Amino acid sequence: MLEKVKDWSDEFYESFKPIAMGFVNEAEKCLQCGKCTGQCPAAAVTPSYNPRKIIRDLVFGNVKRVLSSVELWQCFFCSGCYSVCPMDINFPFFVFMFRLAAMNEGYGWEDVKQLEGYAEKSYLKDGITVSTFERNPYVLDTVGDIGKIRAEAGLPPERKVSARGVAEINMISDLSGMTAFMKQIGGVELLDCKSCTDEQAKRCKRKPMPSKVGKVKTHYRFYNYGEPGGKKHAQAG
Amino acid sequence: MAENFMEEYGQETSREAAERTLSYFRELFSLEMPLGRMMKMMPGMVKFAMHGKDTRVDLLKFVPQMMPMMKAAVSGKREG
Amino acid sequence: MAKKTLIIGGGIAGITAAQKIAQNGGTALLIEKEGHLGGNFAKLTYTFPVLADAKGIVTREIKTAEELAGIEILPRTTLESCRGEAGNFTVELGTPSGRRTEQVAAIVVAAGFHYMEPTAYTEYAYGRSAKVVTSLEFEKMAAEGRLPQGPARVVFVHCVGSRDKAKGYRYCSKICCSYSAKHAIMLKQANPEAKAYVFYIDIRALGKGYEEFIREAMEKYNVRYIRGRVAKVIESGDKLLVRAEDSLIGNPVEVEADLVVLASAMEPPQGSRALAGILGIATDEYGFFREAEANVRPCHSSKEGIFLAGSCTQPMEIAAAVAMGGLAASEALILSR
Amino acid sequence: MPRLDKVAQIPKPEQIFFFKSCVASNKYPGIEACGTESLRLLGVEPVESEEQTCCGGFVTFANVAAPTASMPAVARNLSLAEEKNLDTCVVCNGCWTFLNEFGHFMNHNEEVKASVNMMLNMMGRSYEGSGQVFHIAELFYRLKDDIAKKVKRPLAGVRAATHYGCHYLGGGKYSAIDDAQMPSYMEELIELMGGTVVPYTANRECCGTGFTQIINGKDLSLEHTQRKLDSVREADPDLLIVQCPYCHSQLDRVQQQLNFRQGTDYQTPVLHIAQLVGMALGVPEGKLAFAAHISGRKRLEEVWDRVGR
Repeated sequence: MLEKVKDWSDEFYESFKPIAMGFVNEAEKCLQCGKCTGQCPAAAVTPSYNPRKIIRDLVFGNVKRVLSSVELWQCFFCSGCYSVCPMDINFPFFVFMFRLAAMNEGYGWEDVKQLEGYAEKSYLKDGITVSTFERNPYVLDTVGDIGKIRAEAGLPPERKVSARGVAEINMISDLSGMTAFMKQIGGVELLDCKSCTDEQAKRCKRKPMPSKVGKVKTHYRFYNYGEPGGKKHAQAG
Repeated sequence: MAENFMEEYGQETSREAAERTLSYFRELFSLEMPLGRMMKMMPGMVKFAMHGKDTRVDLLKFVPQMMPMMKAAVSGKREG
Repeated sequence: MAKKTLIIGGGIAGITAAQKIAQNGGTALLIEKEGHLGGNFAKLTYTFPVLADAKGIVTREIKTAEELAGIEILPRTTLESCRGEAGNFTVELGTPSGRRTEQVAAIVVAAGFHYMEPTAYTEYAYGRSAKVVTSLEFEKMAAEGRLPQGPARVVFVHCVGSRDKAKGYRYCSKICCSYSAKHAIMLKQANPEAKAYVFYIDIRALGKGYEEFIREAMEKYNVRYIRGRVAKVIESGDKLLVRAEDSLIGNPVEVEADLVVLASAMEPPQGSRALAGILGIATDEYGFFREAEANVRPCHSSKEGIFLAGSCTQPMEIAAAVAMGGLAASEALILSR
Repeated sequence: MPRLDKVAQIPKPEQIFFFKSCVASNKYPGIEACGTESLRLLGVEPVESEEQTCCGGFVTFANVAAPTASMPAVARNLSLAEEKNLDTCVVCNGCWTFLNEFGHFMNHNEEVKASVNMMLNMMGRSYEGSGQVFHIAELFYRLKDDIAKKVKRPLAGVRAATHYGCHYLGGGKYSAIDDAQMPSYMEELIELMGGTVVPYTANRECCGTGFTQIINGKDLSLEHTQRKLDSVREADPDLLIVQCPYCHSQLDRVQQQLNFRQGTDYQTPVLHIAQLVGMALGVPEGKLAFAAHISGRKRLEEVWDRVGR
C-alpha cells in the first residue's frame, strides 16, 4: 500500500533519549545490517517479527506503527540482538519501554492482563513471583507435593518471605504507582474466541478480542510488519 | 472494517502519538517531587506505618529527612 | 650527492617510492621487518578488478627495485630511534648484523596494514571450526588448490571487524566488497559446480571498474548476493549453518555451508603507535598515521620531512597505494636535493 | 574460552549472600538445596535472608511494573547483602541480569540512586552499590580446583549437553566471565567432574520461554522449544545442563507438553549446574530433589545408577 512519507520528527527521538532513564540510547547508530533479526528466536518462528524494522520505524519517528503493532509484543526478551549488535543497541530495552508507551496509548493490555496475576497474587502478596501452584494435571501427578520435596531436601516446606519484607515491597509498589497501575488492569474479563461475534472474529487475526481491560479503553493491534504467521494461519489461509 | 493500522488510525499522525508518549515518559521518569506526587505517596506510607511497630519506628526516623522536601514542594507550588 | 631517504616498509607502496626516488636521481634506504619484500600484496593470488597474476606483478616490481642502483634494501630491519629535523634526520636501525646509524634527509612511512584476526568473532565459530577461514587464508587455499570440490556451498561474510563498534573498528575497510567478489569469482572459476553466497550490508565498489566487476560476479558467475550481516555460524555435523537476515525480504535465512570466508578488516599495522612514537608523528583513533591535510596533502605526516604512503594511513587498494608511494617519493626528493 | 582475567577478579569468599530464586524455590527445590549445600562443601558459607523477595524482573518485563517500581526493589534486595557486607550469589540468569543491570545503572546515575535511596530510607535501609553479584556457575568455575579435589561421585560415563541461557549471555555481553557467543566454562566443569560433553547444533539457541511468550504466545514458544529439543534429541545426551531455573522449567515441562500435544517422545532429563555439581560432590539424594523433575525420570535413574548413589 502506498504510504505517504511524513517528515520524521528529530525532536521525538532526541528528547526521548534522556527521559527513559538513559536505557534507550544510540538507536540512531543502527546500520540496518540485520544481524539482530538473523539470530532472533522470535523471528525464526514468526514471519512478521523483525527487530530491524522496529528500530528503523523508531528512529524515523513512525511511532504510531510501532505502538499499534502486534509485533511489539512478540519479542522473547532473550537479549540475543543486543549481544550480537555491532553498535551495542540494547533493543530489548526499546521493546520494554515501547510496551509501556503502547499501553499508555491503549494497546496490548490484553497481554499484560494475563501476567498481572503474577504481580498481584504472588509478588505483592508473598514477595515471590512464581508460586508452587501447578495447573498441569500431569505435573501434579508426577511431582506431587512440592512442600514434601522441599522438606526432604532439608528446606522449610514453604519458602516464605518475612511479613516485613512483603510490607516493604508493597510500600515500594504503592509509592511508585505500580499498585495503581495494576488496579487499572484488573477487574474486567476479556472476551475470548468462543464468545466473540462474527464481526469481531473477522477482524481478529490471532489474539482474543478485548473490549476493555480494566479501566482502560483498548485499541486493536495489527500486524504492521507483515503477515501473521504460525502453523495455525498457514492452515487457515 | 479496517484491515491495517493506516486505515484504522490514519487520521492521527505519529507526531501526536509521540508527543503523548513523551509526556507520559517525562512524568513517569521524573525525579522531581512536586506536592501532588508526594500526596499520592501518602496512602502507601500510611499503609506501611500501619503494618507494625518496627515499620512505624523506621518511618518516623525518616520524617526529619522528609520535612525539607515537603517544604520545598509546598513552596514550589506557591511560586508556580 | 643527493642525501638519502629512509623508506619504512617494503610493501608495494614502499617499493614504488624507492623506485621513483632512485629513478629520479636520489638514493633510497628501504627497510623491511620481514625477510622478503612484497608485504601483503605478495600474499595474494589475483588482483582485482582485473584478475591479474598478483605474484608475477610483485616479483617484477621487486626485481626492478633490486636492479636499480640507488636503492639499498635492508630486510629484517626495524627503526630503533629517530632524531633531527626535515633535511637532516639521524636514524638508528636495528639490522640482523647489529645497529647501524644513518643520516637521511626525509623519511617515507609505508608500514602497510594488517588483516585483522577475527578472534573476537566467536559467533562466526572462527578459531573453533576449521571450515571458517579469513579471506587471507582463502587466498592461500586458492594458491595451493585446496578450494572445496564438487557441489560445495561457500559463504562470504562482509564487514568482519569493520563497521562494528562493539568488536572491531567503526570505519569501512573499503576493499572487502571487491576482494570478496574476487574470491567468489576465483571459486567459481576453479570449481563451477560450487555455489557462492555473499552476505553484504552495502556494496561499496568505489573505483574504476569495481562496480562492473561485482556485477560480473552476480551476472556472469551467478554469485548470490544477500543483503544482511551474518548473525551466527553454527557447527552442525560436518556442515556449517549460516544464519542471517535477508533484509531486502525481511526474513531470517539459513544457508548450509561447507566453507565460510570472513572478509576481515584492514587494520593499522601492528606496532603502528610505537612507530609513530619513535618518529614523533600523530596517529588517529584507530592507529593509522594521520595526514596533515586529508585532501591536498595526503602524504604529509604531522611532522615535516616525514611522509606517508600506502595503507598505513587508511584502508586503500593497490592502485591508490602505488599512487601515494609515487607522491611521497617526489615530496622526499625535494628535501634530499 | 573463559576470560581468565575476569575469573581471577572473583574473590574466594568465606561467606556469600545466597539470593533465592522464585522458580528454584517453588518448582525445583533441588537447585536451592544443592546450591547452598555445594557452596558449603566448597568452603563458602551461604547466608540467606527471609526478607529477600523476588528480584522483580518478571513483573517488570511482563510490563506490570515500570522501572521506577522495580529499581527500588532491586536496591532493597541488594541492600540486604550490603548490610551483611557480602557479595551476592544468584542461581538464576534472570536475577543475575536484572540485579546486575539495574545495580550498574544506579551506580552510574547518582540522581536515580538518590531518589531510590529516599524510598529505601523510609524503611530504614540504604543502598550503596558496594557489593557484586555473581552467578553460582561463575563461583563454581572460580572454585573449580576445589571441586576437582572434592569430587565424591565422578560423573564417569555421563554424557551431558549444556545450555547457558540468554539472560546470562545476552545480558552479560560485557559482564559475563566468558565470551557471550561461545561460552565453554560449563563444559570445562563437566569434564573436570569426569563427565563427557555432548555438542549439539542448537546449543546457543534460546530455550523458548521468551520471558512472557510461554503465557501470551504459547504457540511461538513451543515451536521454538521444539526446535531446540529436536536438536538435543539428535545428540542424545544423558543430561541437559542449564544454569537458569527458568530455562530449566521450560525445557523440562515443555517436553511433557509436546509429548501430550503431538505424541512425540522427548525424554531428556534437565539438571541445573548446581544440582550437577552437588551430585558430583556427594550431596545426599534427598537434597538433589529429583522428585520435582518431570521429563526423563527413567533416564535420570539410569544416570544415578551409573554414578553410584
